[in-house]
Amino acid sequence: MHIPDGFFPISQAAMYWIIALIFIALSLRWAKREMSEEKVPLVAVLAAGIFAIQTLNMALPISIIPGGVSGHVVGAALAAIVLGSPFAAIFILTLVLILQGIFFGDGGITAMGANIINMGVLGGFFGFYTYQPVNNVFRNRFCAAFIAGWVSLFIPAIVCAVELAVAGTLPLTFGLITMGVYHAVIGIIEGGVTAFAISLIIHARPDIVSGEIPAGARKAGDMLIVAGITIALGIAIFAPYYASTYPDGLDSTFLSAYGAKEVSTVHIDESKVASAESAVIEKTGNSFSWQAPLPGYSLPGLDKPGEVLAILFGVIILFILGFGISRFIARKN
Amino acid sequence: MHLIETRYLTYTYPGNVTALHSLNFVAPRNARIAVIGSNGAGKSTLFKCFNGIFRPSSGSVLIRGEPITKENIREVRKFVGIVFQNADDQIFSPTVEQDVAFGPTNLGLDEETIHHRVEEALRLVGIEDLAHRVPHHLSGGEKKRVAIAGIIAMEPEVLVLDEPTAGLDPKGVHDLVEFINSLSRKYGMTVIFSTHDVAMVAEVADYVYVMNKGRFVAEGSVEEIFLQPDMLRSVRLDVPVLPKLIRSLNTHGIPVPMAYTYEDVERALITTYKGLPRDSTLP
Amino acid sequence: MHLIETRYLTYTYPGNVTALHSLNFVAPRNARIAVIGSNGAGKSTLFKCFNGIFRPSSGSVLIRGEPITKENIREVRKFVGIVFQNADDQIFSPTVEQDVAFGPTNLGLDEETIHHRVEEALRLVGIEDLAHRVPHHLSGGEKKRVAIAGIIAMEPEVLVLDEPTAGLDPKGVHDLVEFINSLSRKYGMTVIFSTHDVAMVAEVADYVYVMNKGRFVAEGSVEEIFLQPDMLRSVRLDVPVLPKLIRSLNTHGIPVPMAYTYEDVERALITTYKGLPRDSTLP
Amino acid sequence: MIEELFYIEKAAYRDSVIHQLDARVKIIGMFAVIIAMVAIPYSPLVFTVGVLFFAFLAALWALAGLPWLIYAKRLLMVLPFGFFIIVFQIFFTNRYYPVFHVIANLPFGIHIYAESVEFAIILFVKFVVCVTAIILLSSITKLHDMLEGAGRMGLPPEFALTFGMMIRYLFVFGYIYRKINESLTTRCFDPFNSALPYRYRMKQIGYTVGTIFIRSYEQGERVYTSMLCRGYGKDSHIFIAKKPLRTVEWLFLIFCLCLAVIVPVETWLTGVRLL
Ligand SMILES: Nc1ncnc2c1ncn2[C@@H]1O[C@H](COP(=O)(O)OP(=O)(O)OP(=O)(O)O)[C@@H](O)[C@H]1O
Ligand SMILES: Nc1ncnc2c1ncn2[C@@H]1O[C@H](COP(=O)(O)OP(=O)(O)OP(=O)(O)O)[C@@H](O)[C@H]1O
Ligand SMILES: [Mg+2]
Ligand SMILES: [Mg+2]
Repeated sequence: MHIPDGFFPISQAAMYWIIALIFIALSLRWAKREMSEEKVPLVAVLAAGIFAIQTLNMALPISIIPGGVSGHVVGAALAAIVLGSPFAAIFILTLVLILQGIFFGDGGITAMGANIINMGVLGGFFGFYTYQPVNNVFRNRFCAAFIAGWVSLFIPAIVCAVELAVAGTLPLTFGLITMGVYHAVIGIIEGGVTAFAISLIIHARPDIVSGEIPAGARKAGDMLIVAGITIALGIAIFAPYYASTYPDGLDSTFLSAYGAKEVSTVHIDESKVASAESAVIEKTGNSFSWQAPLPGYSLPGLDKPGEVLAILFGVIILFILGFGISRFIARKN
Repeated sequence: MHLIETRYLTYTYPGNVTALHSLNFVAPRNARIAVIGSNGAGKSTLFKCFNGIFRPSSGSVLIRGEPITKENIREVRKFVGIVFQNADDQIFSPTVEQDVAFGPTNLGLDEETIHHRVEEALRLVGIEDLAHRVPHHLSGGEKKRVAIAGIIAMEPEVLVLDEPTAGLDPKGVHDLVEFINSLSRKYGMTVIFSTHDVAMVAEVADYVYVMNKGRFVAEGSVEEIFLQPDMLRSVRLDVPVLPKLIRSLNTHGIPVPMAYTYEDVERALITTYKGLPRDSTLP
Repeated sequence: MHLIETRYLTYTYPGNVTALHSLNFVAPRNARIAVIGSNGAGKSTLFKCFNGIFRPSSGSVLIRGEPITKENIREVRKFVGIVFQNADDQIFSPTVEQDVAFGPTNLGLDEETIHHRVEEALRLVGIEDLAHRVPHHLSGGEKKRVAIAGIIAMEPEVLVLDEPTAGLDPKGVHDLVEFINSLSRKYGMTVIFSTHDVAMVAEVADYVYVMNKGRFVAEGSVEEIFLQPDMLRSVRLDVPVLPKLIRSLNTHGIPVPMAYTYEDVERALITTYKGLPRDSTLP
Repeated sequence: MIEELFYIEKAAYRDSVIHQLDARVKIIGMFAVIIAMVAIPYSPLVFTVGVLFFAFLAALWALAGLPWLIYAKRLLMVLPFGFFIIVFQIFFTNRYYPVFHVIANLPFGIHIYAESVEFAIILFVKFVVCVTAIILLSSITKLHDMLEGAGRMGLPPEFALTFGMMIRYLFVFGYIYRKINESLTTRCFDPFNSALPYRYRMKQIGYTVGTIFIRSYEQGERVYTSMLCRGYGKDSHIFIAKKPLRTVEWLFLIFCLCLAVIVPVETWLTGVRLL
């Protein structure tokens, strides 16, 4: 999921950097406020730990997906849960990504903004604000950590595909399906690792985990957040489906005819998507001909990718609103 | 056929540090072998060659006469169990029981066998009562035992211990020495261990290899090795304090017969003093 | 006025583990004090109270007669230097030189003084030639010296060493014992150390505290402590092998006078066996 | 990757004219090359500029006296994700070309387009030049120098401090990780062993990660304690002395910046196509 340099036009890379910088500034504020003198080494050690975890990719049973991209655990949810703040995840992931980008060339310099947004910001926020409410509502730390881990990997992967599609360097449908399917599986590993790691840490050193809310503090509005996340996820999962089926009834049938048979392998997926697309192009004679049915929901000039992007942004805003409302309610109580 | 044999074993770390130079090592059945040497002599590196964690850069490692290959590596690891120096590296489950079960589970045994082995291993090292504890909160000596139990549960025929007594208190050392000796005596297990504690060598080992800078500079029975104090000192080691004392008494003209373990030394001194014939038993 | 004094010092870890129970400890000027005790007795915890890393849960710690406060804590840390058990915890800079300079730099000294102190410290522990090496690639004994140099460079008046000989080879232990004794002899430094190695206590200490489960169960001179073998055994410790041997000879009716260090024991045995008067010097 | 870090450091510890340059100059220089490369629009212009930039980087690599094998190894290490995207480009159309010409027909109605192949090569050139710049940068600059350089250029002290500590821990971590890995293999744990239940394998990986975490946390506590013992406190920070650039360094910096601007502009003006 580490996007290299050269896959974004410079203008978009700069835009992502600007957004990332805002969040980095916020995370710095967190660091100044929360990261007391004693916590500096702890945070550093956690950063080193996340880095180490990301190197564990060799040990993961990737073989369950034939071929495909190499994937690894990101650890954003873990960082956020352990340190008790999504900004901690942003802070730590920024450090990790700088190290990876500048020393290994894993993830680009210009693309680092986008990578920080995907893995740090989205991973941290979704990880943390999935874990807490789910834990509060269902009273199951293990499940909460699992779901948080899964979500914190899956959402960034989807967003990553959308970003690349907006940049025009990865066809949307193909990107969504490959990235989505692949990271849905890697997400299980991320979720499992997060859940087992959290349960071991809580078992062995309960004092480490500061993301724990004292028992009984079931917040009003947690349900709202859970619902928000569910909607976000639902749309994220259906986005590729929507994207692939929308264009043309004929093509979608064509696609699913092939798709139904061979969901298991990534490569075939790609090929049928390609064929679907090319069929569309041949029919219309122009690759830009897909028209948005509801122009109001799309970003100008971005057509199809813009649409999905708009929907995703909408969901995220919805989610943040839901979170804000729940916070507001909680404060009143 | 020896259980473990190395022939001209050489190992070079990726950074071009040659840690082992052409070693010939032999571990026969039911032996207790000590490998002693200063810091950085290469003891840990040697041990890691015994179960295929490191592949020889040249030379070979034979386990029951056969070289280690991709095919038999699981067999080899089952056959040669290594307990590392730092118990913390070896313990990664939420409870002691789960940790001990880790190895047998990986071997693909069925649940009943696993359960049986875990119980047996815990009993053997004497920590049945710790089964459901969190390993992180145990004391140094207890952690060490958990680490050993984790290996014992895989029922290896050769047990390799890297500095088993480091950081333990005297009672812990004493218990561990007893335990190692009982493994060899009762179960006929072959035990190979490294240590800096020369006094322990006299209590536990039958045969000693002395390492320095990746080479064996001497090997032999405990007596043969401790008869060479100059060699030992030249490799930053020393003769244990008791034989050293007897030797110094000898040079002062007091004819105390040489002895190595505490009990033997005590007897030697008493018999000498009382002028009794050497082999008489004490009251 | 004592350099360090604790009064009814009690310390409870956040998880409600009371590691120290009402301890009274005194370190006078130019003393060499050993704190011995089994694994988990609380030695490391006690040491961390000496320079304000842990605040007493009750009771007090007085440094040169004054309690530790926010204002004087830097002074205290300059005055009491602690070397931890695991050298890796203490070494974190890219080169040995930079690591040793870390303490003096934090004290806000000027560059020349820092440089001078670093050189002096490296010379004192005998590792001038390692100055520009990367600490991660040093051997166990060398790392230990770097850690000690890092503390010495701050020129503390009390040096606290937590298990300084753990994991060192016999030569390393010997050198360290010499070094500690020279610090006390030449520089009049007060040295406090913990260890599991009772033999080392006889060689280095003037005064001994015996700890068990967070309490002092005995204190006194080396002789006084080692005269109580039952007490020592009850707290998982033991009398060093040499005094133990002499005691056992005594019970067998051999009148060897009690001695603790190797040289004294040697002399005692020779005089006894040769029937010489006790205080005569040997040829 | 941690193992790699050791070797990268090793390359950085060599000595050459290039290695001796100030870290700031090297960072800005390489970033300028990367940004220039990324800024060029997706067009055949990229080829010429890419080749010229690559020649420049290769010259620096040679000047630094570094073995080419290191470069090859490190390039291979980071290829996968980018390569995956690049390879699949040839089957798709994109918005950067108005018309697409099919050059090959494959089963399932897949086509390969001439324009898409060109686009894939453009991406590849951009990707390789950028990665090469990074590999060069990290092979000629020590981690610590780079941090100091970044500190001098205004990296927030919170980042600088944490980053410095993180690098310190990474090495200790490398050892922890290696040891845990060794004891996992000693006890026959193989995450790829399909005979073991999937959940069990995941559980053990999770526990391993948790253990690495706990050990890192405890290590962090201990290191911090020992720092306290050596007078570390509120007012102590990574002390970064002012260091003016030498003339050579100024020249190098100006050269890099000019290169980053002039090469693309000149190529655009003259329209030279090397490929
Ligand atoms: N990963 C490594 N890379 C390079 N060199 C190494 C590595 N590990 C160990 N060495 C070197 O190999 C030599 C032997 O190391 P080893 O750990 O086997 O010694 P040892 O006898 O076990 O020492 P100790 O008693 O301190 O445990 C040493 O010189 C050490 O510096
Ligand atoms: N961070 C901690 N939280 C809770 N309890 C702790 C902590 N550290 C140590 N303890 C407990 O405090 C007691 C004393 O520990 P301490 O480390 O001081 O022992 P020690 O005498 O130094 O042992 P060793 O010889 O093994 O180093 C032990 O029972 C230990 O379990
Ligand atoms: Mg070793
Ligand atoms: Mg201790």
